Amino acid sequence: MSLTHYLVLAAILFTIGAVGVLVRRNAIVVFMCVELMLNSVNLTLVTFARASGTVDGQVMAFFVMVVAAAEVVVGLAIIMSLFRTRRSASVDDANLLKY
Amino acid sequence: MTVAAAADQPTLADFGTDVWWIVLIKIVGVFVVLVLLTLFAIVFERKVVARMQQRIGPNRVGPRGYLQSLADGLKLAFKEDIMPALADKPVYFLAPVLATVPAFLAFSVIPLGPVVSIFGQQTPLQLTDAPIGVLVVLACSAMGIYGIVLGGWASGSTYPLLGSLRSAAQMISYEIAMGLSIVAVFLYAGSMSTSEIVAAQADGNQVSFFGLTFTGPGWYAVLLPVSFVIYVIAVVGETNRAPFDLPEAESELVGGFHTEYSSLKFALFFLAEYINMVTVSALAATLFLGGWRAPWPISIWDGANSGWWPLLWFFLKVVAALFVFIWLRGTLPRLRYDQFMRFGWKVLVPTALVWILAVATMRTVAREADLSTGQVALFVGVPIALLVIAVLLVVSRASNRATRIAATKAAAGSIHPTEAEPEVLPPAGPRRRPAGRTGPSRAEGGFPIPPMDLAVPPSPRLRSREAVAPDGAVVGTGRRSGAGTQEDVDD
Amino acid sequence: MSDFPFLLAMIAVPAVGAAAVTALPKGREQTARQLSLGVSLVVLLLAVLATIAFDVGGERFQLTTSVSWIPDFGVDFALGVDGIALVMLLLIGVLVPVVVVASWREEPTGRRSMRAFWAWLLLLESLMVGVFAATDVFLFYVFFEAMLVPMYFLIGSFGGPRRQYAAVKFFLYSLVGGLVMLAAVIGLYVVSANELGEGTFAFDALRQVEIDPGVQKLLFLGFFVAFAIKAPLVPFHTWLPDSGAEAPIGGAVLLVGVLDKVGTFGFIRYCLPLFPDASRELAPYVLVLAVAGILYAALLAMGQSDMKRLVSYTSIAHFGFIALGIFAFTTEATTGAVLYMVNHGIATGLLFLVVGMLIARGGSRLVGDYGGVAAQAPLLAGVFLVAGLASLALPGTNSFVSEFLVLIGSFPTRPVFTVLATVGIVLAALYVLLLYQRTMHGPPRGVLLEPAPEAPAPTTGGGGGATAATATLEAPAAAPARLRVRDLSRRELAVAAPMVALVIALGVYPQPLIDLIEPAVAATMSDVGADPAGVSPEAPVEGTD
Amino acid sequence: MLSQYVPIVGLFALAAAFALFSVTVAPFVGPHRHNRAKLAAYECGIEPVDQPLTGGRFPIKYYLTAMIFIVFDIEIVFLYPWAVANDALGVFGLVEMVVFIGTVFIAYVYVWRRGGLDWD
Amino acid sequence: MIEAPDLSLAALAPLLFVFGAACVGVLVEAFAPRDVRHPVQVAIALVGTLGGLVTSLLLAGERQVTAGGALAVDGPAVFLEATIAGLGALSLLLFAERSLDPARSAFVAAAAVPAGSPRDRELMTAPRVQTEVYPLATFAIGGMMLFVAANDLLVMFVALEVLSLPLYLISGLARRRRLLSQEAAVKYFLLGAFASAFFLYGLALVYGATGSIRLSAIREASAGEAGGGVLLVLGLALLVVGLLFKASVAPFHAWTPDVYQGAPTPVTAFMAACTKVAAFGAILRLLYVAFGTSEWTWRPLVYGIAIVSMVVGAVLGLTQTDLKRMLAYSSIAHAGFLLTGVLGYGSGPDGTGSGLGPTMFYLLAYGLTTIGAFAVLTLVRDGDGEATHLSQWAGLGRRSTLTAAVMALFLLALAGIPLTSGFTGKFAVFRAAIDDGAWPLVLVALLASAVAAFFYLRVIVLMYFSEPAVDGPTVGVPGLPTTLVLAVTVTATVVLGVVPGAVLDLAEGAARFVG
Repeated sequence: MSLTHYLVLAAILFTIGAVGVLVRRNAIVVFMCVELMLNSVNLTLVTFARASGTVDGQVMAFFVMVVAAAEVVVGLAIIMSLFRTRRSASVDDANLLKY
Repeated sequence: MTVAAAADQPTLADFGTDVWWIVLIKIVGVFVVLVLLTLFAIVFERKVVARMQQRIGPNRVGPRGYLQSLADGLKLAFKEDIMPALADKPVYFLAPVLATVPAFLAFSVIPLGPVVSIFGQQTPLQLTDAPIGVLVVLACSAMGIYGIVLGGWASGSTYPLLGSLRSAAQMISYEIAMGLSIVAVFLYAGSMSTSEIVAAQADGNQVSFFGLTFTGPGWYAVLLPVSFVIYVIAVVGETNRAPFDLPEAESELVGGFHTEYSSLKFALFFLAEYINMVTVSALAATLFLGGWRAPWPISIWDGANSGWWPLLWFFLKVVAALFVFIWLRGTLPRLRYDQFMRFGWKVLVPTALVWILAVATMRTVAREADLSTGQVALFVGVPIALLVIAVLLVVSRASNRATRIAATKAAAGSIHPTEAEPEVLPPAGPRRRPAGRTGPSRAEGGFPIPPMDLAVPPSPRLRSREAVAPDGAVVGTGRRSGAGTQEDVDD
Repeated sequence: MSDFPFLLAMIAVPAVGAAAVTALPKGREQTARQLSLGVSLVVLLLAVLATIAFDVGGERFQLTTSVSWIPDFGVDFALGVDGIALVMLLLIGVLVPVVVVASWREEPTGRRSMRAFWAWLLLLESLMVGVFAATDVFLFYVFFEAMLVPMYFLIGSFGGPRRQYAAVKFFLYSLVGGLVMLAAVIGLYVVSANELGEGTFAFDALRQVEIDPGVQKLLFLGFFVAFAIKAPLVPFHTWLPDSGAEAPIGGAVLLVGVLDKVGTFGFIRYCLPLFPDASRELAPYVLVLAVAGILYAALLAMGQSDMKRLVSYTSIAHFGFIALGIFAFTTEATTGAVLYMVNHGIATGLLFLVVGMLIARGGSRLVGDYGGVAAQAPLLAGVFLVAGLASLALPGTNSFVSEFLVLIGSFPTRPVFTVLATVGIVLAALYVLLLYQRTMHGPPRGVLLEPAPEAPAPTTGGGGGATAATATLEAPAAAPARLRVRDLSRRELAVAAPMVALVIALGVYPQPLIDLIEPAVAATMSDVGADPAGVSPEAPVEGTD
Repeated sequence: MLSQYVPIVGLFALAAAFALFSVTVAPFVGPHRHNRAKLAAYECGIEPVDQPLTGGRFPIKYYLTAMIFIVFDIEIVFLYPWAVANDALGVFGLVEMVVFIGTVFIAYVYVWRRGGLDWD
Repeated sequence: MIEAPDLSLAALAPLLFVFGAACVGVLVEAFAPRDVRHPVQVAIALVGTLGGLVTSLLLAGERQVTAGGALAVDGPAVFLEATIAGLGALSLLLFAERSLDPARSAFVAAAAVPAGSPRDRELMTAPRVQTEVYPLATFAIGGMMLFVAANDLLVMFVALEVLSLPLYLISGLARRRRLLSQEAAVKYFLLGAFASAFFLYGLALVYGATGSIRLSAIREASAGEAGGGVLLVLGLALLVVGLLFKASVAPFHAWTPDVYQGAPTPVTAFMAACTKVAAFGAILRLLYVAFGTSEWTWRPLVYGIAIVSMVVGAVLGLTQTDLKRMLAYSSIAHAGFLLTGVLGYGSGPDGTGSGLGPTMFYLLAYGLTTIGAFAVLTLVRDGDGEATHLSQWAGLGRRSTLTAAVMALFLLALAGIPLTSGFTGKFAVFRAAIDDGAWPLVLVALLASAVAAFFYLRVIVLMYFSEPAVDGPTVGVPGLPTTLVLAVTVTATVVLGVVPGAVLDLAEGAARFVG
């Protein structure tokens, strides 16, 4: 398997995540799609690091993981607070803010 | 590293080069070792605990009862396999697999011995190793949590769910402490490869203590005692073993996450737990107890660390560690959940962090300032220790402040030490003991008794079926007729 | 004496006055009025002194003050006047005190304090002075835009019933124009930076810049649109009737008398000298707009039933004349146009004031609600007549001189347009005289009648074309009522008298103004490269239309 | 390049085969004595209530613990490479790590004081 | 032995100050008793931000790359750091206002209590206040300051998250209309995370294309082979998308109105001012430093987006009936104007562009004005909290002349009327754009300004020329913090409009990137 395959896989994952964010309605699922996007980035980074023979990309992947974790903490807290009030995590139910 | 590694000490380059049949042999070997060790551990546990409790233990099946666990396993295979109606079928089905497989995998990087010759092939006694070997263990043990959580969740029942939640919370909590405890080992070994860590412990440690120079043991259990203690405590929690076996606390949760499992599925969970136990014991041996290398008095003998002998030392160490597990189970009562979590988060984690910093500081200072170990210990270690003690003192006082204040107040009689229960329900009728009667009641006397006129709220289902009693009083369960209130009136 | 920074003082004094008025405690309405009058008189005094200090034969820009303002943009706070600007300053100096006195008894709508009115008025004066005195294009633009704010509040807070609409319309029209001009201003800067090496906004420096004809046309259009909106040329004029009608009388006078002059002033000061090629090339189109404005506005004026709207439309027609004079590119015509700017300020200002006095009495802006006022209030009628005649440029009034100069000056170069424009004069006579006749003569009508106890209330809100005929039919029904028109009070006389005096004086002896204006115009004409030869300004004043 | 991981895959295959075989074969080996009670969720003899917890609320404490775990797990992610490379990093590495752990410690103290680590 | 990277503590002082204050704030939160926490937290946050402001001012003229090349301490960084710190301090003052709301604070007392529960109603009027917002906001400010100084994409990304995460949280902490606020937070979070994923993917692609994430290295790599190929351009586009989202530039603006409306007004002020500064700081650095040599790749993109943003902001702003939403659309339009300045990328070989100074000035001016505008919004209240519906503002000039006058000033500044800071800023960026030949863009911008002016004017019309509603809102008497904010912003709006020379000089002098 050449490195290109990894890149293509990462791109596909990224696209799946992006499409998921746009079409899914459950906030948690949307959020998981975002995480999928972040992880596809990790894959890309590691692949490029491999290609260039440096460890920079892998270090970056570390940072991305950290940030993703921080995002999880904050994001789940926010979604949770809404869920506890509304008993629903659907984005469609969050409809107070409109034009 | 200045390890004068023996010729048969494997290096990282030795791995991944085996011919396929050697690999196959090793794979099967590891598998068999784990299964056998499990069978042994179960019966060993029963016997040791029995001894501790002045019993004999299993003694019927096989010689001196040593085949008891094999018999149990076979029996389980022929039990009825039940799939609860509310279960999430695929997950319920796969959860035991998910728990078992990582347990096996974790053992793959444990070094069992030096380079030996198998059918003429020079190969290390270790399935494989990688620069990040220990991470494989950690990753696999973390994966095992999924099996437990999913198993509990997929059962569609209350107790397993609670058990799995507890188990998840507990395992991740203690994983932190475990993960932190081995940082110091990496710091000293300069590597995360298990075989290199073993190699790093090979030589005695040159310690010069104010002019006196002597060679101490190379075991990290000695060099890094705090890490070792934390590791031991943490892995007991990590493997859900007594006294930390809260996910399967019989008295609270029936069987915990595997309440709804039976037959071979249950057996797999059981297997996974014991394999995990073996794995962490083996890891303890590897990281802290010198791995497969012979302990001190034996190591004087030159041949002790070559050939197939180390396998013996290794398994002795593992069994010793297993004995500690069992010992703990036999002696210590189960902790309450809050105590357990508090211990993990508030004691193990900060201690580990401070310890890491202390070790790193000492090491760096020693290297940079070219000081001897003793000087470093005096100039750096002592102040740090004092600081840590002071901080711990302050923190513990601060954290108990509210309690102390409450205690003082309670002593002064101004408040009740515990908050009064909010009155949920009106009393069902006139009190059993009219206020006018003199003399202390038993309830006011000394020991607590349950209130005699306890009224339990009706369950929602009951309420939907029958009307509430006409006088508005709440109907107690179990006494659905008017007899209860009648009785009260009579008194 | 000429070292004294007159222009700066003329900007600063009213600004400080505005701040002082704002700072007055609540309820000191009288003090606020007196303060405003005092400040505006000081400005008038300064304007007169500045005129005295101005050397007619001297440099083009005098009384200059220049301080570096925003060095990064190459902007200087540069003030200076030529003859054209100076007469405009004089006009401001005269009109503002008059307006203050005229607004003396202005009642605030709602609970609003009148102090705001005085403050806005003074601030407006300050900014208007700034617009005419600026010799830095950026500074000019800043004053140009900033001027909108006080006017906006004057209209919006103190105007008539549809003031919100009018204020927003006024603001948006001006703002759009201003923004287009901003693009051109920036463009000018960039062009100058390319040409001179360092960007500048100084008018004198910019005049030297050779601009590529294509770019010139674009920049010209940028400026032109803004000015055409300001000095309403026909397709851009629709805001003025609304604003003029809804603004309080004082605001309307300043709006039409001074504010809109900024547009025509801008033509002369900026469009012609900075973009001479484009000006020459595009002049025919502008002239079409100008003449169309003269005729179209005059026709519309005749159809108006609202007096203030009517006066606003007359202004649009007059602005057509001014534009005609400017874009004829002869010294006479342009001098006439500048003179027209002053005269129109006085004449139309007076007309607005008189109409305001009438409205103050009757409470209605409709022509059809008035009639036979002259019998009860001869002074008012007299002033009205003077104002009306000045507006239609009867010989002997000030407007005549300027209108005549414009026509004489433009005829040699633009005979067709000039002939067409003269038709406008006839129409002007029609609408002014009709207005006068309907309101001042004939039987008493409309709101000026005290309703008889048993008679139905008179209809005040008659639609657009309440004609004299229907009004006369109603008159007998209200026969027992008597008129309640007061004649001019002393305050109103104080307002009208100086204006009437100016109308007459400038009609008879405009020479000093012409002397002031002509050199500046000549300089502009040489900038634009037009043929400076033409009929001399001392042309015999004879013949009427 | 990843040959040292191949044995792990082999072990995985073996372990997975064993586990899957076990769970698959179990229903066929054992007896089948159908009984509705066996299929009900275990509730210590009380009639089970429908799914009291799944789909409902869990104690917020579990969530908090998970969050704190993530924070510390991340800390460990950085500690491991640092520990391995500590000798090469010198004093600078130590200082960096003191700052890092100190920062995490601030968060830790905060969580502690605000009751995030208390179970009741 | 690995070499320790060079680290100039002096150059990092502003960052250290702010982050230090945030950490101290966290500790205070942990140890100080509840009743003294609020004043202490406010003091610490203010000391931190003002310290950041002062230290960054002291750094003026610094030009160096430090922290192993990860941070650039140059003119733009220092100028924008100072701007963010100053604006942040003002926002924190708004946070600290306690005398306006009968509930004593704009922030919910306990965020964990579900909205609408009995406990929530009980806490609504309790004197308890949320104090965690101060450390959170300070962290966000620190992240923003890091964002504008980041000289490498990874640091930029980390800073992006450091600034975003606290913002997600505090935008969900409104004391009143909690559901609305929580909803805003969820939307902001999901879309924000989405955008940062894009940024990240862009980072990865750029890394793949150039082998480095250091901006200067990217510049060299992209200069080398005719722009660097598809990967680089794609990466650039994704990076820019991520940043434009933060800057709330249409068509990446979907979150802006919702979040601006739902978040507590002080937070909205904070976001509108500081986030915009930070995001544009990063955009400028990215485009000028990393992609300065491959200008052709981003110019058309930015050109088009600027137009879209101005048009969307101006046109949709017309239809709004809520003041906060209206200001949100105004901010979208302003983002378009700012992009006009970004396009004025000039000739300088070392990243100096004629658009840099003006854009920075615009950011400062806009930030001050918008904070002021939102501060006024917090003053106008009815029984439900802030009265932000347009109809409720009718006749406000009668109820409180001063409030209405201040608001009118801010609106005029937003509309870009001369003698206000808004005009100076607009003039500066438009000049830069025209200088660079972007004529049509500036014309569109001018038209958009005119359209936008309409909705600002509508508010003024309502305030001054309409009759007050019978049961209209009351105008609260601001406490010291809000008064201070209003005083500063009003002064700045006027001063930057009348005598902007000094600040323009500062911005112009700072407009030189390093690296």
